[in-house]
Amino acid sequence: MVDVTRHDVVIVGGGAAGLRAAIAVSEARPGISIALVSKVYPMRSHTVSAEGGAAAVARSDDTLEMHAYDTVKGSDFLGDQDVIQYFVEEAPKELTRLEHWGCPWSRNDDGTVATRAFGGMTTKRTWFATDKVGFHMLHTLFQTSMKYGDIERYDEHFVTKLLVDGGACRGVAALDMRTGQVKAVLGKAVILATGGGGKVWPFTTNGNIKTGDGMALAYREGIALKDMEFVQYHPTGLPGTGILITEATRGEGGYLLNSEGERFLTTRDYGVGTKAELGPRDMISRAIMQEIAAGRGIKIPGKIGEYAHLDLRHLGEEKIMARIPFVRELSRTYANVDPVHEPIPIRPVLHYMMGGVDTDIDGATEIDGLYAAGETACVSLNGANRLGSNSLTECLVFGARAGAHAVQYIAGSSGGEEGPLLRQAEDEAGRVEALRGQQGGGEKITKLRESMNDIMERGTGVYREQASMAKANTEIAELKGRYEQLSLDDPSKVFNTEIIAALELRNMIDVAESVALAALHRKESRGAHACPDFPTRNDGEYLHHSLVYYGPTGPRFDKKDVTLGVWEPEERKY
Amino acid sequence: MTHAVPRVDAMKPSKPGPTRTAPPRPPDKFPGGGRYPAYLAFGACGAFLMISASLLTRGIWALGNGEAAWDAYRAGLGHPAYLVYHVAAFLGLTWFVLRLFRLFPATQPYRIGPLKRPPDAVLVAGLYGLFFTVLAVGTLFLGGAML
Amino acid sequence: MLKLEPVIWGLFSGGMMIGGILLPVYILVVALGGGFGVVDGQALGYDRVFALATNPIGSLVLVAAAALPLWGGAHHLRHLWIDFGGLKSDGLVGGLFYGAALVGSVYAVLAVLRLHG
Amino acid sequence: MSEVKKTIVVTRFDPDKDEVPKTQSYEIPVQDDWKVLEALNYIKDNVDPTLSHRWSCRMAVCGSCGMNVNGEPKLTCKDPISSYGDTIEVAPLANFPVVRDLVVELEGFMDKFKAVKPWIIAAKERAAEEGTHRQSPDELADFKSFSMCINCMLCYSACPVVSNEPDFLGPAALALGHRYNQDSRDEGADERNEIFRDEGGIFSCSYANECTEVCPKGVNPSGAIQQAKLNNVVDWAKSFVVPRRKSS
Ligand SMILES: Cc1cc2nc3c(=O)[nH]c(=O)nc-3n(C[C@H](O)[C@H](O)[C@H](O)COP(=O)(O)OP(=O)(O)OC[C@H]3O[C@@H](n4cnc5c(N)ncnc54)[C@H](O)[C@@H]3O)c2cc1C
Ligand code: SF4
Ligand code: F3S
Ligand code: FES
Repeated sequence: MVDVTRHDVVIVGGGAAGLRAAIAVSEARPGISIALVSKVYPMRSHTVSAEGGAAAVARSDDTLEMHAYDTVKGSDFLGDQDVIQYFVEEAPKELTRLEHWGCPWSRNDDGTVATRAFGGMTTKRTWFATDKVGFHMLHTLFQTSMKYGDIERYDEHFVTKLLVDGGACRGVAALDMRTGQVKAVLGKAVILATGGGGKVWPFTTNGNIKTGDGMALAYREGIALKDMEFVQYHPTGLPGTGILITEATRGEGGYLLNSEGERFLTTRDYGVGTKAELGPRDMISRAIMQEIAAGRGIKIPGKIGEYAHLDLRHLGEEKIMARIPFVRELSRTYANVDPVHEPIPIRPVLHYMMGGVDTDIDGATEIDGLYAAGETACVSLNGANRLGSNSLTECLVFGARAGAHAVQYIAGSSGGEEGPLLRQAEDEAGRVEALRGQQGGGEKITKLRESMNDIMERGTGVYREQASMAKANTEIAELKGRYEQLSLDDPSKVFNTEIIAALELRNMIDVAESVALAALHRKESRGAHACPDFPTRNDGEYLHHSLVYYGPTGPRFDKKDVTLGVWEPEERKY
Repeated sequence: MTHAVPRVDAMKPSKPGPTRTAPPRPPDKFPGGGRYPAYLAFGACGAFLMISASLLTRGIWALGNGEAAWDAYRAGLGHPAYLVYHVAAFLGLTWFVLRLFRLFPATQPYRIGPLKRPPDAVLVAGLYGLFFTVLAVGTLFLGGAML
Repeated sequence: MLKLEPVIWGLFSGGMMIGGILLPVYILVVALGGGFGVVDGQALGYDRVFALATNPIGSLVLVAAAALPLWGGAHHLRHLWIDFGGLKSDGLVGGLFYGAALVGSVYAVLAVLRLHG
Repeated sequence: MSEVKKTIVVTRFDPDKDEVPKTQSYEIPVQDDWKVLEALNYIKDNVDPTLSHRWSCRMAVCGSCGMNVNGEPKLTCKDPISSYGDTIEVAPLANFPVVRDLVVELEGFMDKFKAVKPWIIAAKERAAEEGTHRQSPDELADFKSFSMCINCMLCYSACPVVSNEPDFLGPAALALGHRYNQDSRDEGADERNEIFRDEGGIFSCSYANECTEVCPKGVNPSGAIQQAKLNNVVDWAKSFVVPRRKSS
């Protein structure tokens, strides 16, 4: 028999979205019992690595309408405008709450919260805590969450399956990494907040844990993954490791240079206009790739690939240390370059998934009682391209909203029988047990992961050719077959990280499958999805969200309308 | 790596964990490696503080007993054992104070009252200066060069 | 002992600083200078030293130099004891060290007071 | 890129098989710009998939990859492999019970972490509509450095008091408590100071300063604790003049 624990709300994920949801649930109804399940201790969640900032209107020269319009335009008109409207209204309140909880926001001399410029935003509206914003937000949320006695944590528990019965989700099966046992954590509602899946690609800013688990969990239960073709390449990652150099470097005045020392965003037309380095990420990443293609990339001796330079020298040591000290630490430690004296080598790097579990504005999914928020969800705030610093705020705004709605939902739900859920958990325990140390057909995790990375890099990079996308689709299907032949080496129970890697790999392959299919279907160029074969946007045929459904024999494609409102699509020029 | 005797309960959780754990080992370099000897020597200088302060008290007491007792106390200090001890104590305490002062700036808050704390180098220089000034002036004065 | 920690620590940190600064002077001049006979006998003669010690400032300096370092020393030695695994006997050993510091401090104060008749 | 062979000596422990931890050596090719973590990942991916260690961000901010490397607590994703010779010993953090291989038991730390009440304590909760507090850059700087802790626990691995006093709250937790005490938005200092003065609190710290020496993030827990001690002495002295506010 599996161990069973019972709660009211089960939250999967202890990043910004999961923690915010947990606090929201606790505040909405004190005494409610919350399970916070996370595969790492919450303060290790990848929110920790966000550097640049979180957006919300704060200055008197800014308006909610401007923030909304920037976001709509940034999304290449694929964001839902009702969602965006709600988001910009809640954003200042959420960041203020975080301030009340102790977040060490950087300050102006008069004691008000300081804001900085960010790509695609018309004015300074990105709140920051030097350049460790995600770190400070996450730690503030985690520490504050400890004050709420109703939150019971299941740290280092890896959720392997959603327990769904009678069309409603009422718990999860979680592998306790410490003991190697699968437990059933039951609740009347479940909120997925498992973050993104950058590790599907080889060169990414994302940490080891970002394997798209929540997306795959929902996908396998029949929920659509929405807008998966839109993955964001951040213009400035360190060569080799992919470690992020935040956009705040450009917000604070940094330049991008090519091998000729030319500030190409100002001298050539890449569509960013006078915004130059403060253009949106999709455009700047493409500009760098084109510079490299035109032979103006920089070669680093002994390394593969070519790069551009991010020059901060003119900012001076004092400003660098006051505003972006972490960038200096990272450049020194991981690129052997001191930005006070030398330009930093950078290149576009996979960063963020605009797509995710299809939810409505409340975070609700197609399955009753199942919610999703944060990077794992696609509430359609970001459309085809996210504006930097909107996503941390998104985690708060929609984490809170999903939490509040989950509480409302359970007030009206009568629950149901436990039997079927426990049987599912039992089956899942059996499956996990069989996988542990499985002597399969000789396929190895490392090999498969490399193949997947390779397929996705070739098929869904900054530029996507029809042929390479089609190839990616067939290759991913093949990979699924090879996964069945996986052989594992570690039969032990306690803290077996090999089986975790195997489970994560399966999740990533599912995510990859949905990305590849959605990408193939979008025969236009919009936001982060740039197809040389169809270089322009085609609102007539493609002003819609794409949906990919799981199927035992292969994925199924569908689409869904975009909610317009105030702003009709127009050409996206800066 | 040679590990000293494990201390079984360091960082023990309040509720025992669900699987058996290996007991913690003390810091790998404790006590003989890394920076530990300096720290332990620093602590051991406590002995110099206690002994020297007691000897000083004995002197004051002797002073209160009159000239003969004071002279006897002073003569006693000429004993080789005392001389050896005092050479060691002098060197030990000087090192002790300098280490203390070197570490001191890092223990100070960003602001002391309304004032921002001076740069570490300035603080250290000030404290070293204080020590050597007191030592020099005190020695000259007490030693009779500045009557 | 716990409730007294702030007091003891106050004495201790004061003791480290003051003891550390003052004791070397005493050691250098009286114990070593005198002991090796380098310092002129006159300077450390009874009359001069007595006059210095009974001067109000001199008395204060003496009390500080003779009493406070005891606390600094006791505190360090107690922690050294714990560092080598002596936590179990901390009550006893710590009590002994602090007790000694207390006795020593009283003794030092008395010794100085006595000079004033 | 030059590649050389190095021997990585790793502590292994599987509680279901091993009575006590043992070591296992791996001779692997390493690149000179690697961090120690990359060597472990190389072993995990290519040589021995049974090796267990924690890591995630590989950019020195998530705090999961702390281990003792050649006897010194290190953040392995930040620790250049080129700073070592041909043989590198990687062991789990000292002063922690070991769960498996390089994975240590964190629950004891989580208990201590929570014990210092690491959240803003205020007499009255503010509504979002009331706006943000005013906090000057100086007031921010009063606590900012102490808010930089990534909970990597290197400091616990180095502190001699942690080895001997099971109840010692330890450097990171005490620094965190102090961080909130120093925050102009917080009113919980009296409450926390009671915890600070209690058994295992700030006065157990013997100022070994190892915590500050090994901290990869410049948190300076040693400084935080010494400041807290002084604040408590002042607080104690003041309590004779003004009676202390009763905490709830
Ligand atoms: C380097 C970097 C810099 C960034 N900078 C910025 C920025 O400046 N501004 C901005 O707005 N955005 C930024 N972003 C994006 C933003 O940080 C993320 O989108 C956001 O933090 C995601 O938060 P989350 O709560 O959704 O997920 P995460 O923080 O990734 O948390 C996911 C949680 O889910 C848990 N989990 C996952 N899978 C499982 C499972 N199977 N079982 C149990 N638990 C599971 C994990 O343990 C973790 O607790 C950045 C992203 C990166 C990578
Ligand atoms: S204080 Fe420093 S060493 Fe200790 S846990 Fe925090 S970051 Fe790590
Ligand atoms: S190492 Fe330990 S003894 Fe104190 S100064 Fe740091 S906590
Ligand atoms: S892997 Fe995150 S701190 Fe090292």
